[in-house]
Amino acid sequence: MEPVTAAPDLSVSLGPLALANPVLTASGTFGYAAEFAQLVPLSRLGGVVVKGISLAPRSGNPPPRIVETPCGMLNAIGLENVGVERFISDKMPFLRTCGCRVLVNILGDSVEDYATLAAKLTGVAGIHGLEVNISCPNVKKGGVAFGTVPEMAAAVTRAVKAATDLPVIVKLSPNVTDIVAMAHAVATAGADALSLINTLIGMAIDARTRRPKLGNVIGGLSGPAIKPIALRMVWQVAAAVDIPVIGIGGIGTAEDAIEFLLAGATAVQVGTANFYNPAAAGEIVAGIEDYLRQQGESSVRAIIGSLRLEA
Amino acid sequence: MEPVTAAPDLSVSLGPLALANPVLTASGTFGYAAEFAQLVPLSRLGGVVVKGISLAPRSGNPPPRIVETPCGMLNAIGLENVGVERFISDKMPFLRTCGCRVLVNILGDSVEDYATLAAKLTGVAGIHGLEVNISCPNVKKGGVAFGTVPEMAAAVTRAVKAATDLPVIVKLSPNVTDIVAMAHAVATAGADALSLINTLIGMAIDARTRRPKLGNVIGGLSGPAIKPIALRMVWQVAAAVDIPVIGIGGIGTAEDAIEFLLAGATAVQVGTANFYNPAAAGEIVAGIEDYLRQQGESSVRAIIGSLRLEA
Amino acid sequence: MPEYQENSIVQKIDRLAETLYRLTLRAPLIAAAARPGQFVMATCGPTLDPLLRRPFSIHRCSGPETIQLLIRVIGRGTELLARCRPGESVSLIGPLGRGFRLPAPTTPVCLVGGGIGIAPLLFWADRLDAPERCAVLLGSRTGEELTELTAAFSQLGCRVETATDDGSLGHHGLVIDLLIPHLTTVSKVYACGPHPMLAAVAAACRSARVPCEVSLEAHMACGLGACLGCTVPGADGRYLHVCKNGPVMAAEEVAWNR
Amino acid sequence: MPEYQENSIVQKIDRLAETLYRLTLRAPLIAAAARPGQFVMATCGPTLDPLLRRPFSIHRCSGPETIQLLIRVIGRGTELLARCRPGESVSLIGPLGRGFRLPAPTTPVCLVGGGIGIAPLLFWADRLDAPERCAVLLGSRTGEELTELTAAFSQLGCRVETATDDGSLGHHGLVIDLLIPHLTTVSKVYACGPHPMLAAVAAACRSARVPCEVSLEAHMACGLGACLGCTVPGADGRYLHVCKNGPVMAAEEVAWNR
Ligand SMILES: Cc1cc2nc3c(=O)[nH]c(=O)nc-3n(C[C@H](O)[C@H](O)[C@H](O)COP(=O)(O)OP(=O)(O)OC[C@H]3O[C@@H](n4cnc5c(N)ncnc54)[C@H](O)[C@@H]3O)c2cc1C
Ligand SMILES: Cc1cc2nc3c(=O)[nH]c(=O)nc-3n(C[C@H](O)[C@H](O)[C@H](O)COP(=O)(O)OP(=O)(O)OC[C@H]3O[C@@H](n4cnc5c(N)ncnc54)[C@H](O)[C@@H]3O)c2cc1C
Ligand SMILES: Cc1cc2nc3c(=O)[nH]c(=O)nc-3n(C[C@H](O)[C@H](O)[C@H](O)COP(=O)(O)O)c2cc1C
Ligand SMILES: Cc1cc2nc3c(=O)[nH]c(=O)nc-3n(C[C@H](O)[C@H](O)[C@H](O)COP(=O)(O)O)c2cc1C
Ligand code: FES
Ligand code: FES
Repeated sequence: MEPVTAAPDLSVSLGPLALANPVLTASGTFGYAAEFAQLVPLSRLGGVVVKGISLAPRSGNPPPRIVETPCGMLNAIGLENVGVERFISDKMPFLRTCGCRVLVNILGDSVEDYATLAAKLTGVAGIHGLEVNISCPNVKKGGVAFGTVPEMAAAVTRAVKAATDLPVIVKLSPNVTDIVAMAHAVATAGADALSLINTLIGMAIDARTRRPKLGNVIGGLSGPAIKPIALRMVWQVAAAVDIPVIGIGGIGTAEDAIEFLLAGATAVQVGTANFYNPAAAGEIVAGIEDYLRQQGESSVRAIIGSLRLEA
Repeated sequence: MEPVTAAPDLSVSLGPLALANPVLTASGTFGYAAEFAQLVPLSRLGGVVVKGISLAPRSGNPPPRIVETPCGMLNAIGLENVGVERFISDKMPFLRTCGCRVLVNILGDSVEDYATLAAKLTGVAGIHGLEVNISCPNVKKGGVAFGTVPEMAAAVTRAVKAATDLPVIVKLSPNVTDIVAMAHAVATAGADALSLINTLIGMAIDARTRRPKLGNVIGGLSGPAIKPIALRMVWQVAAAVDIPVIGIGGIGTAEDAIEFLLAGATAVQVGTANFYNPAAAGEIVAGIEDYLRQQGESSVRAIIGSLRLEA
Repeated sequence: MPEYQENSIVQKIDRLAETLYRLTLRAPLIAAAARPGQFVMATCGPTLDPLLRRPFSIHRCSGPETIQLLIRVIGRGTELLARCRPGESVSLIGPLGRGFRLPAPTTPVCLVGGGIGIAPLLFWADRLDAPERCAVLLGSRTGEELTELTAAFSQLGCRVETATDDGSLGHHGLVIDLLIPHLTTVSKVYACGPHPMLAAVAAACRSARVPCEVSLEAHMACGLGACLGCTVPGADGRYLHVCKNGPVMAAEEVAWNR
Repeated sequence: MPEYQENSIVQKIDRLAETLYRLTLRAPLIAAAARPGQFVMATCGPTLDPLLRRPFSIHRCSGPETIQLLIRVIGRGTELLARCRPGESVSLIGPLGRGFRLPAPTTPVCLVGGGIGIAPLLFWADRLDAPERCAVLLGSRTGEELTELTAAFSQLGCRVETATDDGSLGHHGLVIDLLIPHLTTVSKVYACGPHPMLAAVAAACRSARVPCEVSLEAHMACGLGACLGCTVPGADGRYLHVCKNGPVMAAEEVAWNR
């Protein structure tokens, strides 16, 4: 393979949504983008996914909300957010100026909540797509998470699709026996793309005080620790569905991101890495470009799913 | 709380199986104990669980079989083992001398395999219990892992219980939506105790060669990275079943082990830590003793499940 | 306010006491922008474990291009930082958060520091227009920890009083005991230290109707207001985020009883 | 054979070339028990990342209580080791595995080392009864890497020949080229280096009917025969485990074509 001298083409499409490059920031780890504006050249990113938004504002869980774990962290933020009205009035003005795609992560307690949210966000200038967080409990079904039952996940997907003409990405929970079954259900229900994975449920205890380290007792595990699990799930799902997949989980370097692209992801999201290295997402864009040159590829699309399994 | 001066009582019972202390070594990470004999005072351990044994010898997966990941490792050993006959003739003689409890981890392709194995091991001098690894594929059911379907797990448990009068511990797979449902099924089927967790399914890719890093493409994730997930599952299961639970997953220090005991585990197993620190299991026994003194407890049984949830 | 991700270079590391270190770092961008009470998020080691940055107050801007951190070794991250050697680099993000707000000109103020909470107060004393108006009350377990710090405040012209748990230096007891007599004369109190100390200071100031600012701690993932992890309960029933609403807050903003 | 988990103390660290370091470690138990061809499992850093120990051949027992490792920096673990400073400790497990087996007395032998594979050969040459009977053939990318090592073998009385990829020292080409002429005279060949080099050496020895021992590499978790991770395909269709069946094996035990 010859080194290529022209700048490689980094653009990808998530169904109807075109991205300048495949690197997004993950919901809940990048605030509403303004928080990182001084540290990250936002216009160089493929896009940002904002913190999960609900209909009403939520104040979230009692502290402590954050615990470090080996190569990872647990969070039990409890979906604190400003609510959809204030999101549109207070946060969108900055987001419209940030020069990259803006995806809004939405969450609800019921199928109707999701649909209402989708409708409210549709037509708001500067929003390029919705990401549906189905890791939340369905209060009408005894608190079982939408993302653990294929029918419930499909119902949310259908409701959101019916309520909006924006591209709809459904974000899968990894806390399931069969991630492929979840992906199938959601794809069949009309999702334009999938993103995975959300956090794994974990826990930490303070031996000295004998108390949970999180106010909420359990929380979501993220960071490099979960990368091998995320990569496996993305590989399984990308092989099984026809819609694009966004890989998420422990991505902190270009090499990490490339692993996900090779496994079949069309794009990636950088989450926890934004905390320990705000420069990560930008470094990943540059690193993918370098990799493509080294590998003699003129487009990032050429490496998507190009994992070699033959001996 | 007053510091206690008499040596705290470390003994625990896994149903019918009494242990001098709650620290075991995990299957597949301690060979047949002889491999560690020069580095670890075996008689100081609560017990050892030997590498998973099948009816016929197995040669395992093609290399590479091991990949390091952030604070963890993936293994795709492929259940290489000497088979039950050679295990009894070649490995048991040393195991009988090691001065601690010996548990044999068994695995099969069918319910019958498990039962046959249990029968063959019953009555062999020096074996104190069986640990049933149900993370293996059921070849009669299209390769779905026994440990992901409650009915299949229950069937294996019943068959093993019927074939032996040894204590039967069933080892749960974490790759499920509802670990409590699995635990219930297995407890109801007659298991004397549960151990959890086995490895999480993961994957790693070499970006340069675009190949999987494991010969088997996917493998099992273990080590400190998975500790928060394991602890959460142990806490959920210990609260839900009446039989003793053995906590496994990323335990490398006394503090880690104590977190599991507080969450409700009656004993723990040390796995991957044996590789990076062979002294770990011994250090954990000593560390639990120190902790009990500091906390003014005269018995380790006093701290099991003593997590404080009230504010 | 400007924020930077800057690779600082360790210039010096002094061990002030058993578990207390002072790190001098060349970090020109952060040094130029820093204001007293602000903090940095520092990477503690070269690998992914420990994963998260650690928050540290800016102890001093010791030159136009250098900052100092005062570090108490309590766990893995601070242990790794204490092993740094000159020439090595430490990635910093900063300056972050809201710092101390100026008191009325020329009125007497009290700075109250407990343990490692003394860290941000030196920078504040340094920048206050008239250090002579500062009574600096420092509390600590033992006198050893206070020797160098007392000297630094005295050099600035502050009046320093000390309290130690073991009575090895100054008052044998709590720093709050030193504060009470001052409350009739000072126009403002600035406090940083363990939560129970801050609660006591806040209560005393409230009774005496003296305005009080406190610098709080919380576990942080980002330091930027993005993760929403660093919550403390606010007096109005809402949650405050230490990294954005603070770390320095008016004592009455905080719900002390919860 | 005895095995120890020993906290060794770094005595010296020499940089021999751009990415090549020699670590001298005080490890009395391991030094006393070590035999040429054996290896140690070393912890690379103070935290859980990197998690696993790294295998390194024992390069030399440089005194009764010290061993040396020759370390090529290729990744995170070796990078951390290269940053060690005298006085720091490195946890070792060893001596591990099967070493080189003695040749017939007084017959001439060849030691063939490529790149970092040279590491175990110095210890072997050191312990061979008559070093004069040793022809040591060393290959490397550049001459810089070989200067110190050549000198060490020469000092022992071995005849050294070198080959470099860039022709900067000795033969411009592969070390296997140096071996061919010796195959008519030597009674045994000992080789350590990259897999393709070993395959070529094994093939040449097989043709010439010269017995050959090779030291292999595989990713290892335990080094103790417990994890079953360090597999290479054996000639008999079964898997060999490098840490127990090797690292030194007879060339004919290995399935070279797979
Ligand atoms: C705004 C602010 C300013 C601070 N200024 C200083 C200072 O100037 N000097 C100093 O020595 N310390 C300061 N601290 C406390 C310091 O951040 C902790 O001591 C440090 O994070 C402990 O890290 P560790 O890895 O050694 O401990 P570990 O206990 O191993 O840390 C585990 C996790 O808990 C977090 N953590 C533990 N203790 C604290 C704490 N008290 N506050 C916040 N997070 C904590 C760590 O950041 C890490 O994520 C400050 C904290 C805050 C929030
Ligand atoms: C028996 C034996 C003896 C060895 N002797 C030496 C020696 O004397 N000097 C020396 O410099 N190197 C030697 N090696 C190779 C050395 O172990 C690796 O270079 C080292 O593990 C790389 O670690 P890293 O973290 O820098 O690299 P990384 O690539 O970051 O390591 C990632 C993982 O891959 C493993 N790995 C990477 N390369 C190798 C390899 N070639 N062999 C085995 N595992 C590998 C690491 O152990 C680790 O688990 C030997 C290997 C074996 C098996
Ligand atoms: C502090 C925090 C908050 C998060 N909030 C959300 C959220 O609001 N909605 C959502 O879908 N995912 C949320 N996530 C999950 C991340 O978007 C991402 O899926 C997960 O962290 C795995 O990626 P990572 O390992 O790169 O962090 C959150 C993660 C963290 C760490
Ligand atoms: C190399 C390796 C081999 C293993 N082999 C087995 C096995 O044969 N049977 C089994 O039930 N579990 C096996 N396990 C799983 C462990 O017993 C343990 O459940 C898992 O590693 C989690 O614990 P840890 O994080 O402490 O390693 C193996 C794990 C490793 C790392
Ligand atoms: S630390 Fe992330 S919001 Fe404050
Ligand atoms: S490295 Fe574990 S068996 Fe060889």
